[in-house]
Amino acid sequence: MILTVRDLEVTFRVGPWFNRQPILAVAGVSFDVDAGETFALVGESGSGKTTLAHAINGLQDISRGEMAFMSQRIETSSPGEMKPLRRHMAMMFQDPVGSLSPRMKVGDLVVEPFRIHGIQANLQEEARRLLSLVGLSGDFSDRYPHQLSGGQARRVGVARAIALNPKLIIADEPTAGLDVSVQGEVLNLLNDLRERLGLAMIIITHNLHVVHHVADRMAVMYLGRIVEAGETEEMFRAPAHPYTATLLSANPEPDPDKARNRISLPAEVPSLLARPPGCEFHTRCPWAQARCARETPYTENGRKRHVACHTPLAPGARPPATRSIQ
Amino acid sequence: MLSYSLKRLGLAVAIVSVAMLLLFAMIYLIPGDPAAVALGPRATEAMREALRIKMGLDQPVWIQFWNFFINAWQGDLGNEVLSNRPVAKVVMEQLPSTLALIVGGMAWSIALGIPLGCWTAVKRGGMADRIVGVFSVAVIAVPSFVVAIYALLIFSVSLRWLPAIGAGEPGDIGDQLVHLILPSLAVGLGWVGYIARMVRASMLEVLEAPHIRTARAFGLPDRQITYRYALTIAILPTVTLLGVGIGQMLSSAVFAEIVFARPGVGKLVYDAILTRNYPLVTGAVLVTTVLFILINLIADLVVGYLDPRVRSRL
Amino acid sequence: MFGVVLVLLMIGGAVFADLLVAAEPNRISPRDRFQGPSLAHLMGTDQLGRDLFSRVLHGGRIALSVALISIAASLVIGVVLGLIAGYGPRWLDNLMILLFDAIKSFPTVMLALALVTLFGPSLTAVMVVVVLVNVPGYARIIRTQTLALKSAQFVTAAQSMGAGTARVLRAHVLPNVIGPLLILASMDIPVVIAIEAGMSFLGLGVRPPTPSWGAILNDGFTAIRDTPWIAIAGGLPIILTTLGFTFLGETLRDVFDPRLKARG
Amino acid sequence: MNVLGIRNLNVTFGTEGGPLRALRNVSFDVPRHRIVGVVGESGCGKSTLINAILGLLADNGQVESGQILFEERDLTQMDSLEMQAMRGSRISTVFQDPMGALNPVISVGKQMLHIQYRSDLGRTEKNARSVEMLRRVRIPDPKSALSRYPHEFSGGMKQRIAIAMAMMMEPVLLIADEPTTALDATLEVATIELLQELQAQIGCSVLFISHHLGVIAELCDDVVVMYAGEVVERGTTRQIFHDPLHPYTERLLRCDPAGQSTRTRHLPTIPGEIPDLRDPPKGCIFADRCDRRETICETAPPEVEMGGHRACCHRVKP
Repeated sequence: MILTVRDLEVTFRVGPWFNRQPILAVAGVSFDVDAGETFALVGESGSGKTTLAHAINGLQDISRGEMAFMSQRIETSSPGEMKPLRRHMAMMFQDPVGSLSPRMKVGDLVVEPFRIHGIQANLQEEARRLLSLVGLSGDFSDRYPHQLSGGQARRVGVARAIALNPKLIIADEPTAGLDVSVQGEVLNLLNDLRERLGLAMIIITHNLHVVHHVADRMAVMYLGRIVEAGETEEMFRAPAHPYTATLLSANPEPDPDKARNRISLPAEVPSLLARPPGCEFHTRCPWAQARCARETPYTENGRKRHVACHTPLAPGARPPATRSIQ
Repeated sequence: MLSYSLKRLGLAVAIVSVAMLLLFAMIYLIPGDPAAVALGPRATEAMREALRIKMGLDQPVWIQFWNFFINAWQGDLGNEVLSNRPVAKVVMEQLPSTLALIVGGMAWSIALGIPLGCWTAVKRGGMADRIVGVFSVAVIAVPSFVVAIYALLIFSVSLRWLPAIGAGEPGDIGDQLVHLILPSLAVGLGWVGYIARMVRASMLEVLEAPHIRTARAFGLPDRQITYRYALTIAILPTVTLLGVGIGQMLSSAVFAEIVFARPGVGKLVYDAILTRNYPLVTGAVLVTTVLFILINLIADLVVGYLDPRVRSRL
Repeated sequence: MFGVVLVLLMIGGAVFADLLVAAEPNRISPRDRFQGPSLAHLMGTDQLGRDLFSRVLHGGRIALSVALISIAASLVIGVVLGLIAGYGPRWLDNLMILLFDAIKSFPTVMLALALVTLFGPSLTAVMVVVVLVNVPGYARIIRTQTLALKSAQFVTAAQSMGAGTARVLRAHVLPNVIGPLLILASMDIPVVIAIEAGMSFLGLGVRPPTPSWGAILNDGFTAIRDTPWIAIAGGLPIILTTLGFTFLGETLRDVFDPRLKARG
Repeated sequence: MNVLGIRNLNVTFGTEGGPLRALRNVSFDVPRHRIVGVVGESGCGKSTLINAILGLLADNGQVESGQILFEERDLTQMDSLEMQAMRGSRISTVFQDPMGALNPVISVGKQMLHIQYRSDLGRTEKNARSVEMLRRVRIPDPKSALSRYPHEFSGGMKQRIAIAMAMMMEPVLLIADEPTTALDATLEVATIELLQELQAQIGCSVLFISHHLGVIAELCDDVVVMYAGEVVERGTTRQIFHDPLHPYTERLLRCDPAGQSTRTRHLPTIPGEIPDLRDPPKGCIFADRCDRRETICETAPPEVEMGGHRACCHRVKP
């Protein structure tokens, strides 16, 4: 196991000083990532998946829980202790162009990790090697980020992430803002590198189709909690949590004749400032029962498949015609 | 809105307090003995000592500051040296004349600046836009005292169209207004340019916004889009800017009052410096500073009222 | 273009003042007083018979050096304070902003008058005023931009790679905030020239007989009804220089940062 | 009967590097009561197309030739006042970004009132209509929503308000520019269902622009595939998705990971980039990225029709 996360909580404080309100952005999350494995965190906006990634990298203070990377605790590490850890844990951020420093040239950007960690190397040589690894010619060294297309900028981001041969890459929405015909290039590149370099990956995304093709295991997040986790194939075949089932059914497929057994959700996503009691999904869940509004479903934190629901769905279950609670 | 207003008011009080602290620090750091300066060279040591005690100069610094602070908040700025009248009273007597000058300057800048800015934004890229652009930059660049002297030279000395000095006969509004034209132009001319540019820039920015595209896509008439949908947003930064502008006009007013020999706070301070009347100088500085902070507070509250995004903030 | 030409003329005039006119700026010649413009005295002479053209050229030195020195000082102090406020802890930021706002709430000339009263008239006092007036503005700009960049993805990315505060500020923040500030500072040169001239006009800047545009303007103002050329000689270089630098600044801004809007 | 007919439309932008030919010989129809989807990736000219139809091209853009026939009248020949009369009454639009599409300082009710400025109804009736429209797009408490400002609504609600505004004047043609792109998946499907429902009730035609193949497949009757400013293929949704003729369409469909039901570690892609439209190639626009390129592809391909299914490719034989 290269990364373990246990009962992680991140709390933000919002509002004026005389009326600070705590917001639980990540509310007790546990999972493990094995060496060489791809793990996907799936959720819609506000599900806390990006905050979680920042916490793992030590960019975000946490309010509770434990994290260990390569057997070293993250949350208790000082900035000085964190630095060598970060050498082995590379991050890729959502915006392909925005995550590159606008006044630095590509050649300098990809070797930035060498400079930060004070590693002696022929930097020009390294830049050329890294760019060719991600399929960019050496000419790109002299370009600025704004002169790159989204796909090219993403490749530069990948080159920088693998610069120091990390053990783990955390990729936040690696296909965001890219055209369909380019998305595949980036995913294939990540897959290739993962196999060649034997690194583990955490992919954070809202795009389930992407997850299907790249992830070994996945976890679905809702309001800062993992509601279901398990093997990707298994979860696609038989989603057990109503939210997972909804997400899977909400993804339109490019086939006009495909039967659409869509599950539509009443109501909007609740505010993090007013978390519903009981099961937090019950305000939108088509299967919700009286019990769901009162009792919090038990969640098991382990490596095998787990579901935070009182009545996990049978494969292919359809929502009842009327909700039993309003 | 209430919470926003209270917060903004609290901030204004804090800024005034810090400004008082800074002013006190400056006075305290004056080289020399204020009592000696105030009494002149012929005073005896006993007289100086008596005045020092009267002025509280024998107390520890923080007590001196606390007294200064409390007195200032209560409107007591001490007495001036020459006639021993309360500084606050003397300054307040001169304030209306300066305010008239600033209101005049604002009138110029708003009446010319906003329409010019709007017009050039709508007709951007054209000849008129370019001419107004150069004009704006030019009037912003040239200092107000040069404008004042050249205006005096042209309109009063050479052409003899307008009076050169004074504020006009007391009670005769018409005469006072005639006397106000040149000084207020000197104070406000640069701000015509500032406001024209600001309105133009924010109009152009707003006209690019997606919601303006929506309004066009719904076929709303151009006039309504320009004045109802764009100007109402573009005017907000200009209101804030006007608040800042008052401060600069207060500075320009000093020159205008000296050049045109008008009564006012600026002339008062200038004369006080020449006669080394320190309490009057610091008192007048404090009054104008508080006035400026107050005007900025009002400008921010107006913006808050006009912008529902601010208005609804908790 | 117009701006570049004017600025070059002014700088050239100031640097080569001694070569351009034979007359010494401070040589008093009572016989020649109050002479109108002529070939011998291009701009005429003043109440002491000093050659105005020579005084104007030498006045340029004062104006330019005051502007450059005080702007450079303001820039250094402003950038450092702005970075501290923007990247430092929240309470320090609030405290510094309060201080900046308080300093900025003194009307410039009022602050100048107060300081000059306290410390006596001198060029140093003028420069202190300029620094006091400019630093809060510069620091605020740097602070706002730093705050915005603090949460920019490329800064977070640098932190995620293990970059410390010093490297983040030096390699990722400063290069992105300094450009716009330099352009704004170049546009402040005419403002500083105006402040120096204004203080000297009030007799609170340079000590006589040092030539300064503001002092010449004051000499001219005293005698404005009879000998208007002295006032014109004092005002003209102020107008031309401020115009020149302003147009130059506008051009610089359009070239380097088209999106930077007129400052509020 | 067609509501909208685009005929050989050419649009050019003046740029520093020379004229950029953003749309070249674009032709397609929007028949009455049908939903036509325009699909394409970035740089295909989708937004230029919308702006050309609405008469809102940027200052440096110009319709060089061609016609935009709306109810038999050519929009390219109309002056700005005539166009203004069309927009909002006969043609309505929903834009991509729900956050910025509404004016932040004018209340929702006032904005809905302003849109009805052409109507003879009184103020109370107009407001009643606004409330009715907001109710139909399922805004909770529509009456009080009138006095609220855009920032008080969530992104999904703002997009529904924008749809209510667009549908309020019962347009003949609704143009929807990526209306669901900025929304989460669960909100996306809800918005599509809402659009379908309102379209059926009002009976308008819809021009639906999207890069999302799944959304197009689900919502549209006909599909127009655009690439680098040209229409490369058009037909019914079934024709396009089940029997694509143009190599670009075929490969685009293959690229979509949603289309791969079996798990693969290697996703198909289209290597290369779109050509520089300041100097577009003489022949087929897709040739340099096409894996079935032949010598004949250096000449411009004709549009070939087979039972209403048209494609611009030399390989397609009628």
